Amino acid sequence: MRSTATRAKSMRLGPQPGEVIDREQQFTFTWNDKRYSAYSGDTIVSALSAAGERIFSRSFKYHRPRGVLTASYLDPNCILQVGDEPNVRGAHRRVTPGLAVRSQNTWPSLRFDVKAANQSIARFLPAGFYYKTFIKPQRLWPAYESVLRRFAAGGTVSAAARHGYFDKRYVHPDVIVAGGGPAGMAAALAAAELGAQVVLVEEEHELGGHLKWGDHEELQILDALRAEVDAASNVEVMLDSVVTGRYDGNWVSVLQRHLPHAVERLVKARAKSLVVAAGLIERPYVFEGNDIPGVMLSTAVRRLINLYAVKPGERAVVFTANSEGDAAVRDLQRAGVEVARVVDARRGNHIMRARGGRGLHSVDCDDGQRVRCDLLVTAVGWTAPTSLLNMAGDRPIYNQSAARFFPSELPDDVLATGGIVGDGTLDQLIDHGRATGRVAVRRAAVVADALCAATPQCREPEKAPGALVSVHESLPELPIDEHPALFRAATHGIVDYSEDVTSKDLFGAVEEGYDSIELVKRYTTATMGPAQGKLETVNVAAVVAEATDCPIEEIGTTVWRSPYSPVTLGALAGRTFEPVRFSPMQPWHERHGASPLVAGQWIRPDHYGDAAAEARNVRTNVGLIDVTPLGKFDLRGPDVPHLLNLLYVNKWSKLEVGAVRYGVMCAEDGVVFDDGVTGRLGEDHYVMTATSSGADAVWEWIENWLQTERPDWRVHATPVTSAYASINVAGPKSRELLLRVAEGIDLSPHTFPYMRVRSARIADIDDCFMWRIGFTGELSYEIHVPAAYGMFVWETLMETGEDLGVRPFGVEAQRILRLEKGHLIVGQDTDGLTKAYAAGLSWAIKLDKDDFAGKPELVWQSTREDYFRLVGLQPLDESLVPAEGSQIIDDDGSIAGRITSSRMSPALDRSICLGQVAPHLSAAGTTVTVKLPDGSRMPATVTTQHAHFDPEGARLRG
Amino acid sequence: MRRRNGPRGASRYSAFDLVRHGVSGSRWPSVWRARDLQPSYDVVVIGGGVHGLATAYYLADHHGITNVAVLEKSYLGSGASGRNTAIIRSNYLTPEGVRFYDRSLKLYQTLAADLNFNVMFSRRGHLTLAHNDSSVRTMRWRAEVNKLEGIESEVIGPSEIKKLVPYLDTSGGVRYPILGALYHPPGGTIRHDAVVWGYARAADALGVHLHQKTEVTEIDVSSDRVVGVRTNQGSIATSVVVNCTAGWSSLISKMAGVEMPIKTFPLQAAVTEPVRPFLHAVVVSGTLHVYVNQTDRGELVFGASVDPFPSYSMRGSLEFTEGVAGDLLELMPSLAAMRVLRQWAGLCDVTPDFSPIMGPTPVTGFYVDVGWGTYGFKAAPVAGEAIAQLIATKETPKLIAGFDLARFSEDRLVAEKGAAAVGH
Amino acid sequence: MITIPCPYCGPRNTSEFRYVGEQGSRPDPNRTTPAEWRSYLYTQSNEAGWVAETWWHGSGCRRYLIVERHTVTNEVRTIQPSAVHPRHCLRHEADSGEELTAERDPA
Amino acid sequence: MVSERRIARSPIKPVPPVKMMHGWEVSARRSSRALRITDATPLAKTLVRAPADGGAAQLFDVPLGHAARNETGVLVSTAAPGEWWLIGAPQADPSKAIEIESVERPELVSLLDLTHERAAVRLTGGTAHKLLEKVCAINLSEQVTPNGAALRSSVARVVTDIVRDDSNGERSYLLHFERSYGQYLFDALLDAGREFSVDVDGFVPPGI
Repeated sequence: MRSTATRAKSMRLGPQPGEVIDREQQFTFTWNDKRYSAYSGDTIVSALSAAGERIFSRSFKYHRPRGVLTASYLDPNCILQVGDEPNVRGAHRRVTPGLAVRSQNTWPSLRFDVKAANQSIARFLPAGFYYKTFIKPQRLWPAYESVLRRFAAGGTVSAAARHGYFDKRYVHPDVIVAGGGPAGMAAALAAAELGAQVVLVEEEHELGGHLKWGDHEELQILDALRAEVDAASNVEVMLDSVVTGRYDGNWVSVLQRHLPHAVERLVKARAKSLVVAAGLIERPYVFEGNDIPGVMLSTAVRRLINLYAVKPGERAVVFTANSEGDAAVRDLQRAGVEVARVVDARRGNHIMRARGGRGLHSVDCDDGQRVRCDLLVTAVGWTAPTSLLNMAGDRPIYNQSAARFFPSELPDDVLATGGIVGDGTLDQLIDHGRATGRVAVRRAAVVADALCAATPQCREPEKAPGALVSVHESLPELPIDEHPALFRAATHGIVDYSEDVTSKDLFGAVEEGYDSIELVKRYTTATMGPAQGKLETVNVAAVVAEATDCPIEEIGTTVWRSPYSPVTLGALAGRTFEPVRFSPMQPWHERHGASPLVAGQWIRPDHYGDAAAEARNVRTNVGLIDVTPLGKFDLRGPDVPHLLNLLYVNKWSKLEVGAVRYGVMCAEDGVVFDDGVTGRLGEDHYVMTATSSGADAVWEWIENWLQTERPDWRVHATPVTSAYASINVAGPKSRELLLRVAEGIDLSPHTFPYMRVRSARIADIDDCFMWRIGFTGELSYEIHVPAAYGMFVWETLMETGEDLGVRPFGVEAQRILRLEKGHLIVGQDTDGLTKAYAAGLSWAIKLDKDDFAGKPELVWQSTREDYFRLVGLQPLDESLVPAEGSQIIDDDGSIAGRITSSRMSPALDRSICLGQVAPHLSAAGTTVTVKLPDGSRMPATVTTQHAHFDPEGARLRG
Repeated sequence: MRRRNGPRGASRYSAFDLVRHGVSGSRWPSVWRARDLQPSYDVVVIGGGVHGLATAYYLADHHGITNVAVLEKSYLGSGASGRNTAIIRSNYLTPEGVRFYDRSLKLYQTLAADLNFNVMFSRRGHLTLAHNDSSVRTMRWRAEVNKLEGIESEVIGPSEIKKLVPYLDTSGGVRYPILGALYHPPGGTIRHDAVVWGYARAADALGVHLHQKTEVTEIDVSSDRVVGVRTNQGSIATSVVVNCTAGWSSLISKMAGVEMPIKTFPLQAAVTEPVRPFLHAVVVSGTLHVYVNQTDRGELVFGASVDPFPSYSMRGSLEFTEGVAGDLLELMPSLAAMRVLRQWAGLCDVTPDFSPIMGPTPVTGFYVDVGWGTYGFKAAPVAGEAIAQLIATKETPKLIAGFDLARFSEDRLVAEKGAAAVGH
Repeated sequence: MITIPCPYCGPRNTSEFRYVGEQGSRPDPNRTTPAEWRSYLYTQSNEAGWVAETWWHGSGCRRYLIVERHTVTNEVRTIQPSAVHPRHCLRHEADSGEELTAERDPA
Repeated sequence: MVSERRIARSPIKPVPPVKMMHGWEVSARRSSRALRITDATPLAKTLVRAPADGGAAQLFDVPLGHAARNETGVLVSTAAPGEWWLIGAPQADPSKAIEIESVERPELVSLLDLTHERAAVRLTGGTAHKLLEKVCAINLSEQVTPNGAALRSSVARVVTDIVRDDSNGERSYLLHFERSYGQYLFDALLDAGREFSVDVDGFVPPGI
């Protein structure tokens, strides 16, 4: 139902000398479902303005119609919805063929918006009004709130929106220049001439800054500068990009928009020097009606005319206090706009208010005259965007005669040039830029030398030609022009366009006692909107100064926070790197329908369809489980026994070659943090295992002791987790299976008994080792095979054992089996406060050892009785499995423990548990009450030991 | 003792008054008054944040102790009170924690009426997502403890989660699949500045002196008793000092010669540009260390766990926004085009068991309300109420008995440790 | 992001390291008192200024280092191999979170 | 009879066509693109650990942060104090390259064949450093990390040993890291290389 819009005559002008549109390439796009045409190079707003459109949004609170204000990325009135993308800066985003653009937050339409009714009750809704009402009755507040929420500004995100390709990159430039205006380009060129690697970042689509809408001479200078930049091979130019932040260590973030291969890219730079050449932002003027469509800044008018050949209006009043305003007058006349009146602040003339509804129709001047017009241009002065400098620790200082803020103190690695530090002629700007560029290089050279000296790989720095130039070049001072201080007319008007905050609101806040600028901002939300104060902050400070009757310099501005310009979540996230780890047998698991279990970084088979059946098969035949993720450490050296004695609570001095022992590790607070087995392969050679999730921590723990407490010990600890494919062969028929594939080893129980380790050749693969341990409670051999052969050995075992009924089993079956056997899992059956005694590990703790991690805490705990204990539990109702986390409660209903593990046991055909219980409930035979998640209660009995199945361990010793 | 018509002396706020002022154009009275620093006060509260102001308010309102000074080195609420993400919940792991935070939640629910200041408490529902079986187990554990304490709290599955937050990717085919969540309907958000201003206005109306830009430089202690406080604005004689200075609390305690098991970590947060409301619950992921909610203004406010190393810097880092954006998109991939507008940091006083330290110290008259880590804002009303009671009665209220300083040397750590989710 | 000038690898981003704790010394486990031991476990200076800390260069040389850092500016002054005793703190004590950071490696 | 079927596999799925080479399953694909990525996991990799300032250190005579080939063609690199990686052709025993026995005790010297613990990937081409810059924060300029540089850092959040090891004048990096990350990191590198149209090139011995 799209119809080509019927609208006012085209406002497109004839060719302009500096225009950025390509009249050869014309295409169409839609605005609120109507089709419009645009030239390549047009922004959404320039194309719509050329078509005579003047209203692009409705304001946040009063829903007042809004039109072009700055015609730049900052324009608070030109924020639009483009397809799935909310809050697109319509005066910056270029039109592409078929673009679907909509106005945001308007109902039923942009032209007629019901919420505009708010304007009529505006005086009852001062800033912060919501703090004063909806207080009672309490129960109605949710209803009020849902209404307030409906007033939330902004576009819409669709749950179906696609996550495009966002990219990232690191760079290490000598100099980053933020801002591609004349000063920035000059700085980049001067730096490049000295051989520096330079990144030049410009927010707009072309280099040039204000020269782009300059006169004939300025355009010629611009062309020359651009040609130089193009020729400089060591200058990387980033257009439509912005330096979004400067962080500690001159860590600088740059956002690149609309790249060929990516939606956006976040560039992270370790900059040796940062040159800020952000130019100046024209400041709006505060007066009644200053947000009526048709009221624009002089730079907006000059952009529309010179860059996009768009006539901004028919009859204009210009309120000017500077040369930019005067130039705007010339541009308007050249564009055939009737300039009805020029109100010159330098001659003491002012404007009072603008009148109009959906468009401007007249302006009241302070001489009482009312001038009919559809365009009011203001040129009242500048704001220095010192944001990046503030992030570097600078606190800007207000200069009265220039009526703007200037940087004060900068660190060595941050420099500033251009309008941000002064005025002067174009030549002076360019000279200052060049000088700044040269100084930046020399400071970078100092940093580079230090870096190189500290970096072992670094070549002796070949001295950059820069070093030859006189080392002590001081930065020239730019002149600072006087400028009338113009912030607010005799009338009240909008200060923050995106928040709909007026100067009257600010006066009100001050009168109420919100007496610092921070409090005023928090109370009124001024400067909290999409422009983050770049347009508004100085006006806020000026109005607060006026209201509190103290000078602006005392009010100061607030700290500018990063980012300098909004950054998409996509760009910040980039290609999120989430490492995942696989065992060598992963392809086999996938082929055999394993359901994946995410265990930290490891992806493991949870089960292959029926965990209970898998567990049963282990008890009756033989099963294979892939335990590769088990943390493994190769320990070598004569002092390994000392290390083991220190790390584990139990004793290791007597572990002979070929033996394996279970060990428990505690932190210095006595809390159990990991467990595993360690086997002695040779005289000075051991292999230690740790839980897969604890492996990293255990290694750091080992190194911590070796490097700091016991540097004299001769031990090498090397992680070998990935070096071996680890396969646990478990079940009564496991020996029979291994007899068929293992060579050079006697598997008979007396020569290779329980808790022993042997090296062997398995399935024709050398350098394997295996040990007999019993996590599952069955006769089992855990074999460790050089990883590249893991798949081969696994498949060989599967084939060879087919007649024995060999089946794979997953983590879930293993959990069932270990619970039947009563083996605890650290972090599940214990928690962040469970000390070794509480975990029921008293049998392992050897307090007579001279020292071990956490010993004092365990010595003290050994004398106490008041701690919860881990016990085995069996529900009286054998068919009920209490969810893990179910609470155990005392007669008075207070908490006396919890279920830490619970399963239905296939071997016993009954429910079994481990749980932590209060001391008075821990005695074997005690019946405790478990409260189930559904609220019901069930009795369970404390068992004599943790093991529910084969407590004597006959099977695993078999 | 609670009056429903707000504090004595303060001007009334109501829709009616709003209209009256609108019509007459008359001024609103000042929210609080600037006072001269007196040479002595009965109680000196250090820290003009929500904890300090609440303590002062309850001292005056519940116990009639009004000769109280609140000293703030910057402006009221300039510290963590104005920098947190203002999420309220009571679904903690231990009975002590649950009871304590539940009292706080109840105080918050009626705070607007009590203070006659709309603090915009918004009951949103609070979801803590679980991405692996160990998290699910912890969620169940928390839910069961909560229910025993009478708190609405339940473990729910992906389909129910999807109903509550349609933008979450519950497909399961991702790096961090959503296996379940702890759902806590009473959880929600509140307007942090409003809480600060509401307490300040009410305390001021009751006669408490609020001193901004007043920085404590020394605490005078003589024979293990507090005798006074020195500030950049002058000295004060007092026998009772309360330390409510969060990130700076170990430094302030040192001034009184009290060592604290506290480390100061920055906690960062960020806000996006506003979009139309689509996220109505508070969403937390402990595994990913991220939490997010959407304000009434339409902004997404999100945060993570504390920075990886201690610091007093509030400059914020790029790594934070990078990390949290990645985590957020892992949960809600359709938000990639939303833009981060502003980031900031506050300072957290983290203790070894992630639980606060409240009560007396070895120095008589020197009380602490510190060690809040990332949970301080949630607890402000109850902490203020309890500390006020402690000062007035000289007896430690049962509600905070377990949070004493001595627990660290006596091996009585609070069990939130190890299972204290990044549950903001 | 600040860099830490590793004496073996050169200056590297902090994300390659793990903060362990303030430098401290371990009491004699056989003579210590509860008060002394628990102050070793739990109490650190937490100064706002220059502090000597232990860091682990987990993504680089895997060495423990003593770093002198200013906790307000985050400036790093000196760095040396960790011959002296650091605090023996496990990774999970460095962050408040229910999951160990073992779940996620340093960037 | 089992032995013929014995196959050594890399954690990285080989791009077809696949062939056997020294008992390893490798990709036989050949590419002549400007930027190429090769799964070099079959390379023999031995780790030597010994005091940084002892006899073994003198034996190797490679300064910390650097790599060099010895006369037998084995690449010796050291990115951390007291650690030397010896990397040689598949099925070779690089440790033969040095008479470790000659180091006198009590100096503790450990020799570990970690061929199976490591996955190895080689990136070759003029833009190899541009690809790496997207997943690694190290300064890869000629100045800071010239040919022969050896270092360990984080690559796409995996701890990785990086050796700048140009092959006949062409820029080249040899990466090795814990085997279990193989497929993940290979995919991450391919993704980062899209921009530079990186192409997979099969392993050709000796490959070092």
